[in-house]
Amino acid sequence: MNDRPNMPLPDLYRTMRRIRSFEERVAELYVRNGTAGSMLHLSIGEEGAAAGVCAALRPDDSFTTHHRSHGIFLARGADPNRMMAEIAGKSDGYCRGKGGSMHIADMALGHLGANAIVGGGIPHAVGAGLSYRRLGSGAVSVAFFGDGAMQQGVLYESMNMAALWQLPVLFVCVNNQYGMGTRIDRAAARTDFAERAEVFGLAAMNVDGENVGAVFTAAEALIASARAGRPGFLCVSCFRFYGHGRMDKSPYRSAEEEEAGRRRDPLLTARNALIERGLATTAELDAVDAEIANEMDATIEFAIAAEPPPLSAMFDDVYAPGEVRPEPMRMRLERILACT
Amino acid sequence: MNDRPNMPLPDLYRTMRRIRSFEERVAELYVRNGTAGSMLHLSIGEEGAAAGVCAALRPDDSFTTHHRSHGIFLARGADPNRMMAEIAGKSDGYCRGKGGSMHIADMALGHLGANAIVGGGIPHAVGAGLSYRRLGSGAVSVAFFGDGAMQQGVLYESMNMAALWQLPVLFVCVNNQYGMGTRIDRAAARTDFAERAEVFGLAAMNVDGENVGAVFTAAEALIASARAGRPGFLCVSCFRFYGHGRMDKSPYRSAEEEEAGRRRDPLLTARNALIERGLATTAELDAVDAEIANEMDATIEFAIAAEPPPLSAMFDDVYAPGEVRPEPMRMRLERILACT
Amino acid sequence: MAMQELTYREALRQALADAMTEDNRIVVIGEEVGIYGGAYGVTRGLIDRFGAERLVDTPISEPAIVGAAVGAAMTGLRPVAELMYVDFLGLVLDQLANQAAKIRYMFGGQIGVPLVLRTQGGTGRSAGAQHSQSLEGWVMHTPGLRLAMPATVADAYHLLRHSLTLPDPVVFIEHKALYTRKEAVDLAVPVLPWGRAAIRCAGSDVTLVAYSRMVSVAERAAEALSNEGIEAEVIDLRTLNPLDMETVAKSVIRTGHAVVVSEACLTAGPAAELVARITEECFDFLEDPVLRLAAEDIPVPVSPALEVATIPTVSLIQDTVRRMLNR
Amino acid sequence: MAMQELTYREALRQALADAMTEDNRIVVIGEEVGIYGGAYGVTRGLIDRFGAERLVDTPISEPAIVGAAVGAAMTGLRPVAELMYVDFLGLVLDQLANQAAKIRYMFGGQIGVPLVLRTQGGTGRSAGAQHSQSLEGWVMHTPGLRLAMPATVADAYHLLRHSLTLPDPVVFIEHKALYTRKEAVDLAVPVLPWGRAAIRCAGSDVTLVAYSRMVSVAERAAEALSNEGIEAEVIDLRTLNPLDMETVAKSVIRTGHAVVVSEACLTAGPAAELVARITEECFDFLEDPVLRLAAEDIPVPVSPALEVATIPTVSLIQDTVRRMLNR
Ligand SMILES: Cc1ncc(C[n+]2csc(CCOP(=O)(O)OP(=O)(O)O)c2C)c(N)n1
Ligand SMILES: Cc1ncc(C[n+]2csc(CCOP(=O)(O)OP(=O)(O)O)c2C)c(N)n1
Ligand SMILES: [Mg+2]
Ligand SMILES: [Mg+2]
Repeated sequence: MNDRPNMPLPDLYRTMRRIRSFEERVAELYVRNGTAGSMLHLSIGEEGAAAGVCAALRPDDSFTTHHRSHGIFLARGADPNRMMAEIAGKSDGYCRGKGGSMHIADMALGHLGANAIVGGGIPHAVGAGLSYRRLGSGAVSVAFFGDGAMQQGVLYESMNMAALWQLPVLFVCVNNQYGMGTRIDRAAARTDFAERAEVFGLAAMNVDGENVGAVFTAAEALIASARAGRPGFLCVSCFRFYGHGRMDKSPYRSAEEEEAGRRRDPLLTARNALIERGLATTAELDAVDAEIANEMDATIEFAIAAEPPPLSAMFDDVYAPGEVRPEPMRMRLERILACT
Repeated sequence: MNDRPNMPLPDLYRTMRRIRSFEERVAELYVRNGTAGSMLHLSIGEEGAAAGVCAALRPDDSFTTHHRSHGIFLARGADPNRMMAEIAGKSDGYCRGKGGSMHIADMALGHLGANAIVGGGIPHAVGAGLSYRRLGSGAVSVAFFGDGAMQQGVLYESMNMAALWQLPVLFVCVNNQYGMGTRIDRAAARTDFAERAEVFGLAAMNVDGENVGAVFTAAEALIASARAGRPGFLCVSCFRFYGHGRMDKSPYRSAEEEEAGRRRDPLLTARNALIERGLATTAELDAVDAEIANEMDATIEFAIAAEPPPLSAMFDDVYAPGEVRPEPMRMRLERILACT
Repeated sequence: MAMQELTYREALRQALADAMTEDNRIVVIGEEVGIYGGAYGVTRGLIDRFGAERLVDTPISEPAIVGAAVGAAMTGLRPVAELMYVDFLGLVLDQLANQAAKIRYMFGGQIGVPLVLRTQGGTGRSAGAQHSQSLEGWVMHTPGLRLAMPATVADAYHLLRHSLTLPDPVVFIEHKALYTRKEAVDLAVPVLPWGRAAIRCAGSDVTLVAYSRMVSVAERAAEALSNEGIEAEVIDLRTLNPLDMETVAKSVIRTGHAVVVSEACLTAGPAAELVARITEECFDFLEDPVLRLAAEDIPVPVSPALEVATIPTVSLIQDTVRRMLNR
Repeated sequence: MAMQELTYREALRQALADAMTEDNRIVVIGEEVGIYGGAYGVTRGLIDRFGAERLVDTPISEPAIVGAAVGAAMTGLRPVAELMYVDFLGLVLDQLANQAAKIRYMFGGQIGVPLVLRTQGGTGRSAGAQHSQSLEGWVMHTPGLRLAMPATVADAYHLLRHSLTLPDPVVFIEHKALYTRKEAVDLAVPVLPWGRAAIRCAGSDVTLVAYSRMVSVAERAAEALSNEGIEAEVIDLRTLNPLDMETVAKSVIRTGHAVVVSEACLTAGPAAELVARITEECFDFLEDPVLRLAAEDIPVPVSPALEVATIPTVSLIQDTVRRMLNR
């Protein structure tokens, strides 16, 4: 564990626990609710990346994320009730139930949106960086994505632009070793991803995501650099503890590999470090865990009790309020049939 | 000049002269004919890249090219008459006048096609490499493209695939310093393009395109490597002597820059080397030049005299012969109006 | 071969396996098509039979996947490129529409691009706006691309087999909600030729024109209408390029009424083309304007309550036909 | 401001300049939009007035250009992304159709994406299959995208100005053959509102519905027809999303005959939508099926002799109308 004086390890632990606890409940939600979106990607094992990077952000910074991003948004301070409600497709969700797990967003917290297209949100962060530079806001934008997106062309176009224009942008690859069933070494001949960013002119680092302190420290340095006009790239290595989605039992990897991967547990590592350093006792941490468990239990009840959006919401938000709206099919048919 | 014993410098000179001479006629064709496609991109200044790489290919190798590719195809042995006719949109052209300058192709010579989409032909070469590997043909495929394509995402996807699958593919960037009015340093923060390929796992080199011998030598090595399963990347630095297209007078660059660029003349450099080394006399080279000038003059006459494709050709080749054809508009209207 | 019970998914797998056995130029290229067996399980097990050289797992690089398939198709292979969701078409349309579709034409007929782009689309899993679309309209509007959209298990097999023999690029769009559809089929029995529409249910009062999943929705509507004494003819287009207007027109001329049912968005989609063609060719026989039932012109929301309401339903078809016929 | 002679190109430039002067959130992002002045010269000189921070020359990275414009639009700028040719749409449709078009909806109305994607299309320069297309159909089929296609110099100005005030993404497609079109215009005079079609020429025998360059082709056909005693009404749609069916239907109900003229390929294109809507809304008034004159369903060949034959001409319109009206 890194010993930077400003490293808030207890807070980082709490954040990571919240993520883990939330994600465990998401799996449960699906079983109990049945109505949630089918596309649920748990970020268990990746808490170090989410907590470490988000702790280094300023409130006015913004970010885009990929499909596996509950953890990142929670680390940013999301309300887990509204998140769970969104995942369940309910009206009280962040996106009124229209976006679901893969399209969650919140302008108030600078979450410019999760994305179900691998790589889709990356250039948006470049655009946000362009805005911040032009408007002189001093903010930084971060693009989070998975290792799978390392093979998407738009990443290289985006990194090139950010480097060329010296934008306040940080690219964060959450390298959980797998894109669905494909391990990184079956997706790329060379898997040192930082060097791919460096040759485009970015400040680039690889960091071990098991060590949330190291992630925080690296992110802090790269965000400062980005804020000063030298964009960065951070590859956080971690392990996807479970399958790609709900149905995936990961038959393409061995039990040994899974076990070894799950031993790289950022939560456990942080817990041990806190105790070893005398920053917390087991009992204190257990209390934190229990408190969070309670809070997260409540999110499911909240989401299940919440109302689905009314049918009328369907035609809202295609265009801005006041603009020409789509005509509902039934009305259209009514109109046509009335004439003939 | 490189001194490899197998380097056919006199042949390379002849090839380069043919390209230069042809391109000068293309400019003339437009003035005289008026009917040619409007999109004409001259490769004067880039002869070293075309001649050097193509001389290193085997007859069964194949390649795709970008929009500025007359030179490459000529270096491969194209019939300049059929090329000029194609550029003029005539029936005797390589593509029966339907493709024009930017879509010239010839399966007999392994030219899998020029492409008007920057980067568009690059993955085709990867696919060809996949075929050759699977069919065990021993052939190599080459993707030619400009420096502008260094900022197109599909290049990185393609290089990654070729490296991952160890395909017999060579990527050749004809780096003429400009994409339209944008010099490479306004398109990329770091312009050492070979390092961009290396981090994906390719054998990568930068070479000076003024020196056709050096290009040939580098291409030979990389093609041998690709044939053996290690794909390569070659960036040939040169200078686009004239504007991007016919109408472009290059106001975005200084007279000094142009002059300096044009001094990097692969043709002149090769000529001097031939004379210096006693491989040819001035008179001999003048004779070569004159012979080629005559041949190229004839291409214009050929292209102007050639017939445009018949109107009926319009509906051919949308689908294979024997498949359902598009119904011409007039016939369709006739049919509909006949019923009512 | 005798009758067997197969799912749509199994029939597709069988088609690939049979075709790959007969033609060893066929290779499948795509994300997770090999070891994983396909995101929707279509290629499951094929890698064990045909090896990793013929079931090529790729990086997540859609443009390069389709582009490589184009190059491979030009040099002696017959690639099946898999696009995991049709929603990703926006990443590959350059390779598909500017390259694959135009190469034969631009090069004056020198060469074709015999590739099959397999993909799947449609709603039904509350997967949201970027994983639930029906984008066949973009393909249909692109000359040079054949387009097949099987609605039945038998067609899943036969249309895919036939696609793998065509000399030009074929976009083959499956429906995610049909994979578990089961039918008793005899794969040896020849079905209709490529490009021919099927009459799934005969009727004389109104013609329902549909394709892909909407065929079974239309069939159920026809059944319900039949109980009310309205006989609807259900036509399954099977391919959208070519379009079998002969079969459609013959039916509409007889019924005088037509309703087109499509899961794609209404505006400028496939249903518009069908309305236009039917009207052009059957105008004097039409007692009412051809009606379109299509997806609402909105993105697909995740909330299941809303998702189901975005596309045509059995009751919408029923109501529309009833109103149309003034019953 | 008084009357002035302007070209379409100059009007577009003026619109950008006026809008940029009033609203300094506007930035133009694209290939060669700055120093070069635009591949078709539209932005020429603007960099001298507004600087390189507002006329942002980009690398040749279309997906990232549009993607960056999306992100910029969400964070306080009002970007104008320039796509040099509409033919490159296949590279950016993911960013345009999956991102820009759906963000407001997916995020439950939290935020919009007020960007304008300027591009140009059409035939006329024998530029071949990858540089001559009319791909507005793909855009029109995408809910969430507004779509404007100016046919006149005045509209080039006013529609672009208006596009730059809209809260949602607008695709703005110019026509390469119109840049040199010259008109005397008074830019201060208000034109029709956004979304309203214009009647370019009144007539009672037949309605010609067109947009972009086909408007002037239709106008010339109307003039020629008038000499034969046939009075054609020419409607210029101006925007394809929204579509002003009110104006169109009113005319068709009066004339009883409609012909749609479009430079896009026939099948599943914009003309199909218009035929469908007109038929749906005017069925009882139609004496003939609505006819479509559109581009052939083929790639655009380079040879000039063939290129001109791929799209509707004045004489094709004339012949069709004559036949339709039995004259
Ligand atoms: C453009 C695109 N291609 C494919 C998919 C299907 N898909 C969804 S997630 C995924 C794997 C992504 O891997 P990675 O980027 O490493 O993220 P992870 O799932 O590991 O978090 C794939 C292939 C998609 N959503 N978008
Ligand atoms: C995808 C795409 N974007 C933009 C263009 C327009 N365009 C044609 S050539 C060109 C410059 C290409 O530069 P480079 O790759 O260096 O080739 P060069 O012209 O220098 O040979 C551009 C921007 C295009 N044809 N395709
Ligand atoms: Mg991953
Ligand atoms: Mg260049």
